[in-house]
Amino acid sequence: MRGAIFKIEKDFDKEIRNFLKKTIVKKFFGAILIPCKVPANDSYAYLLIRDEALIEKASILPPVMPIQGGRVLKSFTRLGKIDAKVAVIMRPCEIRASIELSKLEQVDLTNVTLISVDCPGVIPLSDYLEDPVKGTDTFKEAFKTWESDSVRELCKVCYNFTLTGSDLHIGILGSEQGNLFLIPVSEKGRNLLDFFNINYENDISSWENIVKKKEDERKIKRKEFRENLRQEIEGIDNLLKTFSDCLNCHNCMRVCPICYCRQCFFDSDALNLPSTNYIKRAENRGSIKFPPETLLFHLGRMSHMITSCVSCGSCEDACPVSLPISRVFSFVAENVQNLFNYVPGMSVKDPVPTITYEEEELKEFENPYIETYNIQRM
Amino acid sequence: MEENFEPRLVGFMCRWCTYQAADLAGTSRMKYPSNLIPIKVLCSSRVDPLWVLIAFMRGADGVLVAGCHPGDCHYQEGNYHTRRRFVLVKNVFDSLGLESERLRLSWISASEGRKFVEVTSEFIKNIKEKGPNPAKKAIFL
Amino acid sequence: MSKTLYIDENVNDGIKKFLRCILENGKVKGVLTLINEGEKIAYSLISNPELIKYTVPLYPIMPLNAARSLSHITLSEPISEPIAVVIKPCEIRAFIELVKRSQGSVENIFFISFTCGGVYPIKMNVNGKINEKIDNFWRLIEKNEIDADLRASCKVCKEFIPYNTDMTIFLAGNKEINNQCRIFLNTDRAEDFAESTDGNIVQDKINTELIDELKVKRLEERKKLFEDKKIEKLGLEGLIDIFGRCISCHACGNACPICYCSLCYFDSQESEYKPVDYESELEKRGAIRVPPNTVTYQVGRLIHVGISCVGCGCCEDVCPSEIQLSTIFIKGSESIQEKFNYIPGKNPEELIPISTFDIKEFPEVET
Amino acid sequence: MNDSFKPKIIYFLCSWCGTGGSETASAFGLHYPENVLPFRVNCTGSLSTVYILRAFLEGADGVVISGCHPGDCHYNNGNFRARRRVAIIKSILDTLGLEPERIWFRYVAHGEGKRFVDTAAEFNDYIKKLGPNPLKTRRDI
Repeated sequence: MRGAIFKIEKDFDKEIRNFLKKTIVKKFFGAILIPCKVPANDSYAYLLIRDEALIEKASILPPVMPIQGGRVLKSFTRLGKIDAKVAVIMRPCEIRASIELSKLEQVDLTNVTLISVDCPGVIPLSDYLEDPVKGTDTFKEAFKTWESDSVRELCKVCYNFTLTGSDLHIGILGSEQGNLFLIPVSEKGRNLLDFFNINYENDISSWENIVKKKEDERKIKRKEFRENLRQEIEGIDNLLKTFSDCLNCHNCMRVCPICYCRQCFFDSDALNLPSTNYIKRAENRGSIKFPPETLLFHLGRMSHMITSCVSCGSCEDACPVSLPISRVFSFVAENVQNLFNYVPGMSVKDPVPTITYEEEELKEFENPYIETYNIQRM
Repeated sequence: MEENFEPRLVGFMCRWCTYQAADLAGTSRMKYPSNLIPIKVLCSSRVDPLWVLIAFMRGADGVLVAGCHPGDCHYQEGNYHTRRRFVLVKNVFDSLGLESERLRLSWISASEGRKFVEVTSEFIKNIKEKGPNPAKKAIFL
Repeated sequence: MSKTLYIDENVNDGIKKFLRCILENGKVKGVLTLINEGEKIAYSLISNPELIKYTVPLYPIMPLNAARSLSHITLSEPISEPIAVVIKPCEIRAFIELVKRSQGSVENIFFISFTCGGVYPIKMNVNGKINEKIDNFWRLIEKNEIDADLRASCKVCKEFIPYNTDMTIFLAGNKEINNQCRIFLNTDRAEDFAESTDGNIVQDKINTELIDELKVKRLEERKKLFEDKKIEKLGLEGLIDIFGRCISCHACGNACPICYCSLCYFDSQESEYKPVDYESELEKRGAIRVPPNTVTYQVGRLIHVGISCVGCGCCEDVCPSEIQLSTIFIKGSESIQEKFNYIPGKNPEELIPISTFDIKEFPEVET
Repeated sequence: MNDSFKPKIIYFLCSWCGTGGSETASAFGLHYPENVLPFRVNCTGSLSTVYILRAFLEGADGVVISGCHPGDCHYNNGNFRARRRVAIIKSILDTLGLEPERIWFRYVAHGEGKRFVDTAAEFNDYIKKLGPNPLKTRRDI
């Protein structure tokens, strides 16, 4: 792989901001979508910026992910592209969600240049909000070591933390040595670098080596994580215990970038049954929990979006009762996605498994007819 | 105050009275400032309190809701509801420290072209003194 | 003077005994109340009398506002066979408000409530801290004091005496909760139910001294809260400071019992910014938050539900960004409700102020 | 095997082939267990995963889905999509340890009345061996 190498003084953040500022001043981009600190300094929000002075306040790698970037991009381009070219700076899982949404026709990537950054993980929102200053410090620590226990559970075992389906990737792993890597992936990315006469034919194997090493470490960690989680949730008892606190607030669905439906099946009238039904059910079982159908909601939502789940962990962040939803979903997602050999968000070209099919596949899920069965029975 | 500040106001006008009054003002060749953007609604009670808020948040320097005089509503009682809703929205603005002076409710009947001119001119003058709406430049709305 | 049912047990066991009786007698088909099976507490509709022993009807926790559940059950048709519900005063008030909006029906529901001592935030139920707190909670009820760890909205709640109930359990303001269970019978149906159980029914006078004392304490807290956070001085900048961290998940609206719309305006296509909108906002402001409408959503929600807000505090409890919503909603809705002289959920016959009007009122708003 | 246990089985049939199979069966006077409840859907491809899950979680002891043979779908490819969805559900249930074997997917063509009856009987026996769905009695679902 080839890319451009930038020499940086000490702060990669500033370097990238200056570069972005240049793209706005030179009118290559009409606007930039990037996380910024909110006025009260206690969180971050995505801003669409045209005024280059405001880029100064932007943050390339914020310590938290309050809103998943896929959702942000959806809100921005669902009704069509804006005329100006827009650069979007996001974490890899946000980029992947955006690409999934573009396949589901919720995002228009025509005028959008996706720029991804190596990601050390994010601090859970509630931890960060407890003390934003301390949260920032913990994130800095996590950034240095790339192995931190204070990041989201899924971030600890994420191995898609780098190059994904973006147009341009900013490699910051190993930036302590004073190098920053700009890796163009698509035509759009190359156009951007060409415009600024940046040579991207350099050898970037030093970055690639670090990434490979980290990826392997994470894969081992993930295996361990899966084994532990399996014991925790497998079986009816464990599963129901895991979801026993659920309030049916559907917040996990609302912050999920992939759950794009304006009105979910589970919010619709389809589940508003007549009162007699509930009383009957209570009589049959002795009692029923209210709100009812929480497990159905989670499994139903799972069956709808699991093929595109990017394991970002937003659902767990937003859950008011801190259920391990993201872990369960990521655990199941890996199995289901393996079934179709599909990794969500890696390329715009592979279609989402649920909207395509092959004629000869998945024979193991059919139950073939045994003609002799009835004869044996007789 | 900004120099040459030309406020932009939104006016929700009832189709039966106030809009006709504006028409009358036009045909009688009365002069009034052009800062008010009229929006025709079938009845002033068609105006969801939310619309007033959204107009304000998206940068309107003032919002006028205008309809028939109480008792004259084409739909019998629409403007009584308008009045309650306006009280509601004004109350919320007051209790959150937002500038409720930027909202105005007026009853202008179809024959009161003169009153329409007076109300709008006065409202625009007041807003000019008050200066631009801070929501116009707010980024994190 | 009113009729009172006495059961010679502590208040928790007493009400459980009563519930079991009416369920066994077939007076009701089911009981909706809190149940504690294992370690977590949740609402359950119980029809098996054997399960009553697991219930914790007076537990200071509100996993979600029960008005939402009741509305969910009764939305498509009224309940055909009687059920009893043991819920908090604000939940009943919220349900009455929903019924006024045609989102449910009170038919065949036997309302049991209690003078409420407040509830703890849901997070305490989740991390199990509630179990450590619970003994202290009963002690404080006896002492007629307010726990500092209660929900912010409960500490300042002044409507803790239920309206529109069939039975009212005397909990807060009662020093004798460990020795006796006193239940006021407010309707004929309640008397009928009470007669079928083995408690003593007597004519009794309600001693409101302690309740008044508690009310004064709560009002003081309320005054303090409003003075600490002067929301009327917020202005646009103050609102942006508070709601800047909002992640637009709309959890507050989904947990709110009054926000019943299945598709909120702010989730609808109408509120979405079109590309031209983004373009014009960019020109005007130089930058714009995506997704937009955070402050607008919150203020808009206050405008829409403020008139019926019962101050249950569920919105604050579920907020993943930990925004202190209840202060804004309690203060904001108080001023609206005072303006229209309306207490939500007090009188089922009274119309919601925005669906009715007087011919001569508010002459001052027209200018 | 417990003889008193009569499983509740939901049989989703596509309206072109599966239902046709059941009609053929009745034309030939073939019998299938009465505790198998057939549900007609337009195409197995139109069957949302949520409905299968709902039947399963609400206490059905088993769910069978029958559509046209591969290549025979009235809507060209509905049954291929259905197969993917069944694969997703079974994979989810398998991962979470919730007995994916209670869901069957078998093709039944219009003329295959015997195959329809055999499937119903075979599945019924299979579920009888497996025992009742444990989710049926769960109170905390």
